[in-house]
Amino acid sequence: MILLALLIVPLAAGPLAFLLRRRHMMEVINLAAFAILFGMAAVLVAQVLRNGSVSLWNGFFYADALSALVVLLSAFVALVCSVYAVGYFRHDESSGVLQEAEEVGGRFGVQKLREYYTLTPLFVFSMILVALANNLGILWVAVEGTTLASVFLVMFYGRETSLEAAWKYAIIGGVGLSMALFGTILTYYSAYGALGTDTLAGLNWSVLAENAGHFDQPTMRLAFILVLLGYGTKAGIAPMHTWKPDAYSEAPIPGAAMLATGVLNCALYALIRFYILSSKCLGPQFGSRLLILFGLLSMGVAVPFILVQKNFRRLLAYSSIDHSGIMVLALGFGGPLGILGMLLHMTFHSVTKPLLFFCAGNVQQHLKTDLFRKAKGGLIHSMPLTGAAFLMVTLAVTGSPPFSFFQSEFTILRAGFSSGSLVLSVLFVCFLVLIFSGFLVHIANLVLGDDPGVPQANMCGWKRYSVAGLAGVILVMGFWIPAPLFRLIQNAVGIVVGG
Amino acid sequence: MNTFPVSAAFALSLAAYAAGGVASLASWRRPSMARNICCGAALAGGALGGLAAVLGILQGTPVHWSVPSGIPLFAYSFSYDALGGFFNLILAILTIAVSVYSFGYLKEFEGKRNIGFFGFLFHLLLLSLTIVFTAANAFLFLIGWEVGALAAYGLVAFYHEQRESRQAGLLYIIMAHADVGCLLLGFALLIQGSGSAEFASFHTAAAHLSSARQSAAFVLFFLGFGIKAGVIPFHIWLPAAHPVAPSNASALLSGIVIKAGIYGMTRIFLDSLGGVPSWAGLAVLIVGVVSAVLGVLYALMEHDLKRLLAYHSIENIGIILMGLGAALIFRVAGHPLLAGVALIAAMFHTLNHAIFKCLLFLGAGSVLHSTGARNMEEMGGLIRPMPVTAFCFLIGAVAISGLPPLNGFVSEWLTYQSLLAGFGATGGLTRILFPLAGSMLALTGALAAACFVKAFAITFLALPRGAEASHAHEAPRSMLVGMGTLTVGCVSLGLGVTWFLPVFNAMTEQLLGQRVVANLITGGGFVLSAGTPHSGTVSTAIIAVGLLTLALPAALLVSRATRRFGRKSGPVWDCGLPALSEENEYTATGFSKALRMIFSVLYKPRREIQAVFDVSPYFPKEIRFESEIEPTFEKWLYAPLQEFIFRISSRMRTIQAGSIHAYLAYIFVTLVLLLLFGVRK
Amino acid sequence: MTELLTNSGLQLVLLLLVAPLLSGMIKTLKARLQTRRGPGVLQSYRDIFKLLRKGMVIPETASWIFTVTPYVVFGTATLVGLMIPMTTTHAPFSLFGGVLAVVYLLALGRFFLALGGLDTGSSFGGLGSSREMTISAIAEPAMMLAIFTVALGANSTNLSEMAKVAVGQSWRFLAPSQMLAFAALFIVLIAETGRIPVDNPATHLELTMIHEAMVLEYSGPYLALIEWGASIKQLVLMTLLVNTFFPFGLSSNWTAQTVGVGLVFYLAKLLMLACMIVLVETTNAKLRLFRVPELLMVAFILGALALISTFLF
Amino acid sequence: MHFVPNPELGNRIITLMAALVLVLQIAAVGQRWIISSIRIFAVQSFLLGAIAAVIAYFNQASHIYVVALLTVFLKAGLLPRLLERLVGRIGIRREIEPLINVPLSILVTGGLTLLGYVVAESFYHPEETSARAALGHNTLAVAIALFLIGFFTMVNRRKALTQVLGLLSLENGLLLAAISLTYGMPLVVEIGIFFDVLVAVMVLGILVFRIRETFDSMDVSKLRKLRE
Repeated sequence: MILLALLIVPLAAGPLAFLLRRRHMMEVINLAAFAILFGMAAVLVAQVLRNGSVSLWNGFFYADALSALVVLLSAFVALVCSVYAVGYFRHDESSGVLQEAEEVGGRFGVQKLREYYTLTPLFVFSMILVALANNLGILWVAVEGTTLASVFLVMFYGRETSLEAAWKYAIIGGVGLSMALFGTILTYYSAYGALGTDTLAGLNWSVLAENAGHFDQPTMRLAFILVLLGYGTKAGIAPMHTWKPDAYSEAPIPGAAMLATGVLNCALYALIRFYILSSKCLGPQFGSRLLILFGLLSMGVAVPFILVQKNFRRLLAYSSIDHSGIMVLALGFGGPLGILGMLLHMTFHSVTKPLLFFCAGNVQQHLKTDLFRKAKGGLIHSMPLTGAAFLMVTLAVTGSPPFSFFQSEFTILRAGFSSGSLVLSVLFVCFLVLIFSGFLVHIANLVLGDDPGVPQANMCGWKRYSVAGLAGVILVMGFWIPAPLFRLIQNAVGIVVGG
Repeated sequence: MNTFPVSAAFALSLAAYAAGGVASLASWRRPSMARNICCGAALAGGALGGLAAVLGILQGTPVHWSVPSGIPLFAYSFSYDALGGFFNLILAILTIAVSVYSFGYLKEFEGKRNIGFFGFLFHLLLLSLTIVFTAANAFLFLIGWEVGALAAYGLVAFYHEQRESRQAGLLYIIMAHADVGCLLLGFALLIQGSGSAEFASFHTAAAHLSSARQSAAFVLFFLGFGIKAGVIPFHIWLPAAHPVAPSNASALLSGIVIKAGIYGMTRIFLDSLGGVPSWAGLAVLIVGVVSAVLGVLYALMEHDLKRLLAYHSIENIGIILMGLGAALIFRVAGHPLLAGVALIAAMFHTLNHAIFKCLLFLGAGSVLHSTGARNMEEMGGLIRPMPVTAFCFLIGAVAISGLPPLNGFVSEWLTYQSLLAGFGATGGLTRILFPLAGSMLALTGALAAACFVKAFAITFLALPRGAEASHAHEAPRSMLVGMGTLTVGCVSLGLGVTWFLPVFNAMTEQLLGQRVVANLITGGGFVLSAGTPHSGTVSTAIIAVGLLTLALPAALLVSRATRRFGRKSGPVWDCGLPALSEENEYTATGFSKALRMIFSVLYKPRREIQAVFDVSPYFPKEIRFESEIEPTFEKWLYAPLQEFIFRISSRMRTIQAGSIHAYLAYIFVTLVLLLLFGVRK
Repeated sequence: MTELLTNSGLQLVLLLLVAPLLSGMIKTLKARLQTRRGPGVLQSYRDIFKLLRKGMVIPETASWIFTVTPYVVFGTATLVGLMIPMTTTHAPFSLFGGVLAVVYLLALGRFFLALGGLDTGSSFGGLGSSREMTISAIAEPAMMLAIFTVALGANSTNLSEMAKVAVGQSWRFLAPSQMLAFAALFIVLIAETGRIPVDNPATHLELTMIHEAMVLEYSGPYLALIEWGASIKQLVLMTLLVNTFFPFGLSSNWTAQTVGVGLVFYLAKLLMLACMIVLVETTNAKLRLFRVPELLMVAFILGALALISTFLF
Repeated sequence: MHFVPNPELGNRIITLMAALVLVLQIAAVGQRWIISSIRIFAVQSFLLGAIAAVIAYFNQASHIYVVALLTVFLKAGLLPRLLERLVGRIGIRREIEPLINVPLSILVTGGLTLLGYVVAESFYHPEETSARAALGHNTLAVAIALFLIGFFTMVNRRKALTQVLGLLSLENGLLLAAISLTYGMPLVVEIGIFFDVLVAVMVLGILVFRIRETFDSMDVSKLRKLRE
């Protein structure tokens, strides 16, 4: 029942917001929906912890620890972003950016706020659906749904660059998802011989996972390659990452934050599901090698762009590429440690990344630019809270202790060593160090420095509290992970490794 | 004998640091309150930490605690043993002195800078150092390590409005992160062997490591800790970072933070790793020699007082490494007694350097506080307005130059002795390296003396060279007390070394399985010996007494003579020209000119003289002289590396050229390649 | 204890008396060799005595460092003298400081002397200090290497121990390592005592002087102390040379007779060494300052060769 | 009465039609007129619908009829109509020169077809001599080739609209694979996929229109403001 409720709440909230006239009401609807969603996600976690898995409609919807984790993270991200969005769009409205966007948008531009508050719940709905769908085809449909909903978010401001970004996003995403679909079809085909059913259940993951040992191996190999490329495109793994910087730098900040965390989680979730099938069918070696290759490639590709970067919002995108690379690498290293590292990393990433976006958004809204050159540094003088949070979250996101990424990266490194990939682990650490250096140099020069004489930022409470609150959560996460959450993660690890 | 409340004192000191950090941050709007909280809590924490260290060392047996952490993967386990206790002792001494000093020093921050945040960083640094010295778990160790680095970064970049500080801070944190990277890899290697992150489990795991892995672990840890300690060629951050921090922070940075690297090496190489490869000790020794000699040579060319001190930190780290390297070699060669002496030399020098370097930085801080200048060429004559500071600085200068009877001499003496012993204790050509290292130590000592003659004389003696220097005033009393404490430390550790040495008994027993201090003390407890009865002895106490007794009759003689024949004051002879002015004085540049010429192969000095002529080419109106030395490592190692990385980066950046066709083509090519890969059976 | 006191007392007297004598002797010998009459052997005593009876002029710009320096210079030189075996192998303070302490105590004296030179603000003082610290710095490694060669042979840095070992094997000085070490130390001795070809003790010409430039502002009793200290330092270094390499006449038991015999031998050895120094001084011209490092480099190489030859022979 | 379908015959028909689809795809690569491209796509989709129907008929898999109907209705009817209207509105009819010229493109296409067969070869189980395996083998090769050629079109063509067409024909490849390999996916999935494709085309259509309005051009190779 909870599964249905989880889906209905966002699905209902979208159209409801569409019907409303006043900005205030739309905000309330969104906030309420996501608060409820988060609460229900917690309930789902509790149920999953108690029962192992929850399913509905004859296994059409299915939630085990892995999906519960993704649901929880998606709900968390949605909630946090919706809180921030209130402040963000009010600022946009008062500074006239929204009106401008509406003019540019021409006849397709409905009232912009409504567009956002309607599409976001649908976006979230697809994310939740990704995690809850048992059927791999439905999973694909849901991932495609996230893309479609988010294309509008990317072209939200209607600028030339937004269109460009949206086009690239849509086309590359479309190609990627076609590959994923091809992979899904081939998976179905490879299972066909073993299962021999034409029924709906033939694509259900829970069924497939049980029989994966008997799948046709060559088909599965090809299927995994296609799925890896397909969902890898969605996750922004190099060399399919190219849409990311454009999309992230054009979407409104809350949307970009959800893209960078929620969608990434969904894509990786899908990848994990297929990875399980592939390693059961082909043994872990085949998938691992590819995953390690792509993981390291992503990190390596992110490095030069992080070292030399003019635009702080694009910087965030490259950081996201780096992180998806890390997670894919962790999956590739495999073993209980690698998976644990990956899921921990996913959790921390979902908690940490939004703050990075919020800080960047505050800076951009205040200075009306996203270029380092124009920002001139010395941010700490005009916006102390954002500046401090920006610096802190930069450290967090680059894996500095005591922040929690250090735990996951340490675990991943251990996994790398125990999987015997010594040289690759060294490379991993080198990339981490380089990325840290590049990132910190940029942000430190942005935040610190002499007072450039910019007027004090006047931030409303929504923005301020979401930044401060999230910063608090991140700080606490460095020292304390709630026991149920960790248990959930461990159960999920169990599913991936042994289940 | 578990009766000492070590854990209580230790926990309280941690709590004091933590509370002090949070409280000063919380009170940042009220500067004077923040200042009192910051300094008071640090003083309390330092005192408690010192108590814990003394009790811990007295107790002798290690104490373990394990605190469950909020992170299920890791445990916070602490172990208070002799080695950690000793470093905590150093930390406590410095903390006490620096926090007393800061009462006065931070006063000028009021209304200008955020004292609350300074206090937060300061306490964070102290807290993390304490954790590093007591962590018994790789994870906790790394957290403490990196948090310390972040706090230090905050302190280095504290004057972030200045570009220099920002750049130095970034250089520092990048290097610090690189060292964390090395440590991560090193620990991962050990953890993989042992299956646990506890230090205790490394003992057995290290024994089973293959020799290649053992070597890899050694290299990784040596890199990691070496960067932290600032050994050459990983030193470039140190002279950039330490000078730009507020002086009380610089004192801690040079005094104790870089010693964390020494701690780490000692802990890992002697304790955890058990057996290091046989060449490891030699590598440490050679790196030590290079660091010592080059460090002091670069220091000589420096005219910025704090940068000069920073370079001396590199030199002294080198000296410490000589002792440590010798200890490693002896240990592998099976001479625990000699290893003990060498270890004591290294550890004692660590303590001594901490004390006098902290003292010197505090002295430089007082000068900076009073004159606002860091360039020695603008100082001069400060001994008159600032007599106490000058005296303390002089003591520090004598101590760091390794001159008897102060503490620097004692530890250098012990280092010499262990190096000499190496000649007899090792075979082959390596034995030649020991006396050669000894002679390089002599060179280092003599150059250090030259450098501190320059530093002290140009800063404090003769006539003021600038307006700031002539309006200088003595530092407030609390700052003097802070420096005074350390001055007393320099003297008493020098004279009372034989009473202090038993502190090392527990440490050598723990690390080398043997108590060696009894062999080091003869002659009724006054005389320090080098371990064997005939090897060599020295008594700083007697030297001090002897100096006084011999100078006394001379003083009587002179005073009688002056009473009879008069004593008057007159102008300095200046070749008959009227009135000596500050322009006639020897400058720091001039002082080091001879050495610059002699070591020009190394410095590759560049100089430029521009003369402005008015009427006749024989009477220049103005001469501008510029001289700089080539920063070898920056130019030949780091700049090319950086350039390489950036060149590759800019080349790679063209992949994101904005063309969607290119983007699609990447995917297409990948797809085709992978399809071919997938088809292959 | 009483032996310690008498021994130190005796040695102290010896130091204070012989040092100026040796300086005077070198001056006279040098003059004779250059076919000048020169001052008498006792001239150094007269100088010191005269200076002690002069009034003092203290530069206006000087601080207390200027005042302390003469005592430190004098004190360290004398204290070092007590650590070195002179007439017997028993140096009174041998237990309290070996050869390392000797080197470093002398360095302490030099440290303060250099400070004293800079304290007045006069360019001469700075010039002298700079040169003095430079030359001593590059002389130090050579000196240490040479000393180590001896110390390693004796397995001790304790000077009495070293002398005892040397006495035990009288002809050891013929070993190549000892010869090389001696040569190295001899060069260092020239440099450390400010002799031609490194420094010219007889000149006040700004281009050439080192030691004299530092003490230019000192006068009266202070100058006396400094000069006296310098001559004691010279004596100490020469003693170090003669007694560690040529231990003839040194006895390992301490009686009136052995002291007497030792004294005779000791003075004779000193005289010979003085002759060598004089010979070097008269046959060489002073080197340019930047040639000095080359000379000291030679010393360093000699020291290193000495060390290596302990292996070979 | 029962007409027993002969699977052998069915396979022949399907293979033939699949080959036709492939030929059309290659023809589309050489095509310069946008309208013709759209029409080729429509015909191709219609053929696919026919293949689906044939499969449904010969294998008595009734749910594939739905797929066939949907294909014909959506891909051969609705989508081309929508696209044509779009072309009419933005008034651009002719494709500009592709990045790789036509002869070379066709050569590449041939290579890709070969690749499709190579890949499909790996699935071929000689021991499994059933007709179905052989069918799978053949049509899979065509499907992969379709997919790759569609992809190649997207890489090669400059116009926004032709990229959309490329994407659509690429998806036709998927459809072919789905219906011929596994006789279609489960129906819910199938419907979901169709729905998604429809929405995707609408979204892309909006984008194409907006790009045309904003940039006065449909040449996406000019969209190069966002870089690095």
